[in-house]
Amino acid sequence: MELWHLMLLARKVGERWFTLNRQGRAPFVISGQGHEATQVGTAAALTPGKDWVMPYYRDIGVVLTMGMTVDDLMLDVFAKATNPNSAGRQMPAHWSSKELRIPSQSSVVGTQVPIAAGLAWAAKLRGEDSVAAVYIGEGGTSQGDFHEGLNFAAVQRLPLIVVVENNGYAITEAQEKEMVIRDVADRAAGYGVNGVVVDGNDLLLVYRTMQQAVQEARMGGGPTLIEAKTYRTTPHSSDDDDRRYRTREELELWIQRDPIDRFRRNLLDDGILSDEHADQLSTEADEEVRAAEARAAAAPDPDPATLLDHLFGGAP
Amino acid sequence: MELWHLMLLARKVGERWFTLNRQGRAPFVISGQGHEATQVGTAAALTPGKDWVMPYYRDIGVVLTMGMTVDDLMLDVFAKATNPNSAGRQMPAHWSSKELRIPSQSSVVGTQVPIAAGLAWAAKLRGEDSVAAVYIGEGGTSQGDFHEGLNFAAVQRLPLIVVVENNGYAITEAQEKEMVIRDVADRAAGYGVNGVVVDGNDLLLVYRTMQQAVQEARMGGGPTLIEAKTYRTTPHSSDDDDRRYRTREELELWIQRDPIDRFRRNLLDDGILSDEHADQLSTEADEEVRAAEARAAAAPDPDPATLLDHLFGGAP
Amino acid sequence: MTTMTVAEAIGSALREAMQADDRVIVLGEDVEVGGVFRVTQGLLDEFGPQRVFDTPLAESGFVGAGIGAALGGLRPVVEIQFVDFILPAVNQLISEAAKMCWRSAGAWPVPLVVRAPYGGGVHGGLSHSQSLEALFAHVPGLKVVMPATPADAKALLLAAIADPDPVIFLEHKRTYRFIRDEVPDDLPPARIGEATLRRDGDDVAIISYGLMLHESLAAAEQLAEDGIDCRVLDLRTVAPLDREAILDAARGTGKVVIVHEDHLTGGIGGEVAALIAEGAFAHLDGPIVRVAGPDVPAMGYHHALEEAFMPNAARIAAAARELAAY
Amino acid sequence: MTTMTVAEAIGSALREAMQADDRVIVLGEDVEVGGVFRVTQGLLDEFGPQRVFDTPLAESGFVGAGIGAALGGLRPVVEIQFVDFILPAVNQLISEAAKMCWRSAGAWPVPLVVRAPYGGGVHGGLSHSQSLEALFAHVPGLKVVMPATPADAKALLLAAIADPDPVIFLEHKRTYRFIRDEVPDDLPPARIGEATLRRDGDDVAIISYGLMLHESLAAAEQLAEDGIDCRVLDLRTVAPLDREAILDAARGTGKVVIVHEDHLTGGIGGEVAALIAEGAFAHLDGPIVRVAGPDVPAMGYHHALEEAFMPNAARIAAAARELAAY
Ligand SMILES: Cc1ncc(C[n+]2csc(CCOP(=O)(O)OP(=O)(O)O)c2C)c(N)n1
Ligand SMILES: Cc1ncc(C[n+]2csc(CCOP(=O)(O)OP(=O)(O)O)c2C)c(N)n1
Ligand SMILES: [Mg+2]
Ligand SMILES: [Mg+2]
Repeated sequence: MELWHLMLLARKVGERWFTLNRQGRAPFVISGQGHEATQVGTAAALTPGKDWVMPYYRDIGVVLTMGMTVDDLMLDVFAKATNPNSAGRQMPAHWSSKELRIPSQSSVVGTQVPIAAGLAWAAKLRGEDSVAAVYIGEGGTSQGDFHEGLNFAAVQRLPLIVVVENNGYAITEAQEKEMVIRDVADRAAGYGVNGVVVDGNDLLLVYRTMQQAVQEARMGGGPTLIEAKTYRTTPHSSDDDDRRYRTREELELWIQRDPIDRFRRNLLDDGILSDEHADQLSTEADEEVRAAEARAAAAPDPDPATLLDHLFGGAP
Repeated sequence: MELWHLMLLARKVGERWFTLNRQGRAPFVISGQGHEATQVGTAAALTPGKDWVMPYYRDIGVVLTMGMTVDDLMLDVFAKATNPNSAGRQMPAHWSSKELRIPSQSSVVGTQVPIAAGLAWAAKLRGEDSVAAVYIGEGGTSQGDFHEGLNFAAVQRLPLIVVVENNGYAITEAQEKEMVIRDVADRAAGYGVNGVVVDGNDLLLVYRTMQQAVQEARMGGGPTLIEAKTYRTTPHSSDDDDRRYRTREELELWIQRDPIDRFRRNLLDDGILSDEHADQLSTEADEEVRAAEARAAAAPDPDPATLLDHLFGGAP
Repeated sequence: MTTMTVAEAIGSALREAMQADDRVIVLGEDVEVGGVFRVTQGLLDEFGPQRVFDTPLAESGFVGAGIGAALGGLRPVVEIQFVDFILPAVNQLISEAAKMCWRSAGAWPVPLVVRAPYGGGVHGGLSHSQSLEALFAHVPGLKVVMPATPADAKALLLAAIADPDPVIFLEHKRTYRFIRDEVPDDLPPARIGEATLRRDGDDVAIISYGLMLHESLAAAEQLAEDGIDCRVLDLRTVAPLDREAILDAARGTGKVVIVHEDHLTGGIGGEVAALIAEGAFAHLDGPIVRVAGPDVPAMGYHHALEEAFMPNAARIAAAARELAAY
Repeated sequence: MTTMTVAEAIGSALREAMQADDRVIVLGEDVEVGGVFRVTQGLLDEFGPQRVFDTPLAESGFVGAGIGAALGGLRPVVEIQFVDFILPAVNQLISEAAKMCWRSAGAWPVPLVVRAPYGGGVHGGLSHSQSLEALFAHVPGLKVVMPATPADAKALLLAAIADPDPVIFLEHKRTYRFIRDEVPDDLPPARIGEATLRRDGDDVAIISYGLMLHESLAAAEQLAEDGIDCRVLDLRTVAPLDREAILDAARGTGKVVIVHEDHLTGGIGGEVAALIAEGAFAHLDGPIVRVAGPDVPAMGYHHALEEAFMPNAARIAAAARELAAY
């Protein structure tokens, strides 16, 4: 139930971001519509503030589940001074939170994997039983850093979980242009790491798979690679036009498999949710997003006089 | 027979290089004693001047088989102006030959794999049925460039053969510090590439395995990764002391498996070679190396006035 | 004579080079459908999937493959989606492309072109706004070209593709559609390493390149109204620098302002200032002034932070005015 | 007071830092047995395999892991076997380590030290001789330290480990055993970013760092015999530069020679010259002269090619003598 609500919120935030972009109120947006089950399901198996998380730019669902608020997200899309991620310095969806143990994310695809291995290793050395989870697209696994980071973690048997959100495209490039193999999870064996493929639109399956990987990692079992097959039902970002490279039929097919509708049907079938309640939650979510938006719009913009601040950290 | 002779020559050159270093006549040497069957066996399946070759610093046996002369190698160790590899600009064993289609090699481990993929791709586009062969140690497969280069070749189905000379160590680091898996060849599956493990001290097996990979590549079958298990019976280079990290017993064990002795026994058993003939060839090889050395020692040193030359290529 | 944007000029150079020489191939992320900036649009249709193709998301891998293809007899033009993402490929460029010719004593030149959009003013934030020319201009064996106008973009890209050596070809994102100008149909060939005077004047020399050339020209225009005559030099190539043209500009005015968008410390401006301070010292009538971005990792995403970073005509004019009064 | 080589001083700093703070860990290729230069020898025995360990041959991977470990609360000291092999890790250093603090508005500083031997004169050829400081000194968010003496090597490495930000710590290979000097037992703490005057004089200022400081001092010695008094400034840190000390040296002499082993174009010398040409112009009595390696990819392996590359006391003295006579 709670997870369904998180998926719903993630969806509404992503949709609203795109609307704001079309309205000319946000110069750039990128989001995760279609990926919600993968994001919420994996993040729900982590412990906020204890486990390290390196979410990528699609992961609105991950950061909401870890504890960022809708307000944070609306401050982010407006690049407000008070947004927790970067105070308006980075594009939206470049996550960061000290309390939530989300180190600041860059746009550069790949670097995250070795960094996450380092986080896992610090946790291990310091005797914490935290894990580190890093998120990446299937295209991103072509980067050398994916190889080097996963191998490092394997050799050191680190508590690292690599979640590959496989949506079949890297911007305009279909998976066949990225790799010959069908399952990215096949790469795990080359490092002596366990690789698992899951239906990324099946919330509970994703959750259980992640939970097991986290458990193994906490017990010293080393890294796991989880490949979640999913689809983005939007263009890559507000700068993209996905009609250039994929058919509307394909898109339609995946909209049929929508993870939020699917879990809603499960909840209905199990009698946990009623149609009325679901609709009500959906309306409430809309309202929550719009209220957060209004507050965020009124928040202060970054002061250009602060541009030079924070080049370096505090005194040693 | 000829292959045995090439192995012998390679061995003698490597040994002589080390002697010259101890005598203070060569500031640095690195060579391939113990790897000869892998080097000669793979190179013998290539066509000199047609196939592209990217040999690494151990590959005295490869370059001899492709057609470099003992004179070239002795000029190289003395960094003479007339050495074909770099005219004294690079350390010894950083191969280069325009005629032999060996592009200039750097010390940097890993970069060779994408470059070799590019060579294979140029050959394919130009309609040549050449292949590209690239050589690397097992430690080198930890580099991101190994991952990116092999994946590139796989996606484009390029005629690339990656030969991994697995000698169990990356300088002082035993294979377990480099990777969890025992067979580097297991990495191939992650790219949809065929991976083969061979006994790298078995000359004919190496040769046949390479031949098949070359054949497949020429017929459009795409890349193959060949992992040859072998051992270096010297320190990593003249700057290394291998007693710091491996036992004399282990070394002794591998000396028992010496690829040159082993093939000599085969040839003796098959009546192709007699003990006398073998000894004679060995003496002749010694003499050849010493004669080349004498000629090389007398060759001109690089002229410091040429330091600025060749920063750029000729006129467009 | 055709009027084109910089983006169109680059597309047109690619098309002509590919028509003239079938060794020329184009590769990079998303280039088949035209790339993020539509610069390669239409090439796939015209030249086919053998010569125009998408690569996996792995810059070191496909730049390395470009080096190999160049060694193997092709003339690859590699597109990096944003120059910020060239960083994974720095090892291939510095350790291999730049050094290959020298270390083989001339046997293996590398005729590779790496194109990349750079610069800010487009809401790119940290990783879609950087200027990285100084990193490559410092590397012996690389040439670094940064055109400011459509005609130069076209002529210099053709020169880069014909060049036997690795060329980093940097295209300012703001100029792609913002700068539109005439390009002669019989464009004279350009020479890499040659600066050009965009405006003459005796009081102050403004030395610049890329987008900042246009801000410098606008500043010169403003200053002319106050009776300050600026000479404006467009470097066009930042490696190798056109030493003589730089020294001439300094000697002819005695006062120099150097302008770049890249942040100050370690930028191209330092090298240009040093050349002048050594080679034209006797002619100097005032300090050598640099106008550049501040020393932060990049401009911020929010437009207020972006504007606070970018040098502009007003800042350039203020610096030149002060110098003129020195 | 103990007499140490630079290599010993670095080993001693590592040991003391690890004793004082168990967050300090050491990793890199072959560090367990002591590394190629035996700098880390003994650390494994004293601190165990949790805190001293070998990494796979993958610089981007283990520098990235170092960044992660630093974010996770440790104080990693990463060894790069030769600075030439830092190039695969440039993306991690520039895109991540350097920018993390700024882009998170101060939330995520990265207390990482990357140690690497650099420089020539040891038959290293192209890939074991380079000086890459200029590449990193240009990057806002990185600090670059280049000690010349055992005492500085020790004090500055301790300061680098204590620093909240990423520090590239470059150790000249020739100084490892070649430079031996006294190191006080109660070594005063050093500050990153502070230059020091190694010799006073009024005629010419020689500004240098690393191995070249020793050549500069030797040149000053020779020139003193001819009555030319040189002031020798040791930068010690090339990012951030000690602007005031540089301007003071220029103001106090009016004549400046900048010396580095790295090749000329785009090197630290350009930035230093530019600072002076802007900030101390009125005090200058002659051109700003740079003595540096030539613009080739690196020194050659053959000793004749190596010598032809390396700046030395004779070349520095000649340049300073000519400048003194200007
Ligand atoms: C190193 C690097 N190269 C290129 C880019 C430009 N880019 C941003 S996202 C992207 C595609 C990523 O695809 P994938 O990893 O599959 O993730 P998805 O966006 O599909 O979720 C590219 C090429 C980048 N951000 N970083
Ligand atoms: C990028 C890079 N990092 C480090 C080195 C230093 N180095 C030279 S050889 C070597 C070990 C290579 O081991 P392996 O690949 O197994 O080959 P082997 O020498 O055992 O044949 C290392 C670390 C290098 N040359 N390049
Ligand atoms: Mg994808
Ligand atoms: Mg090995």
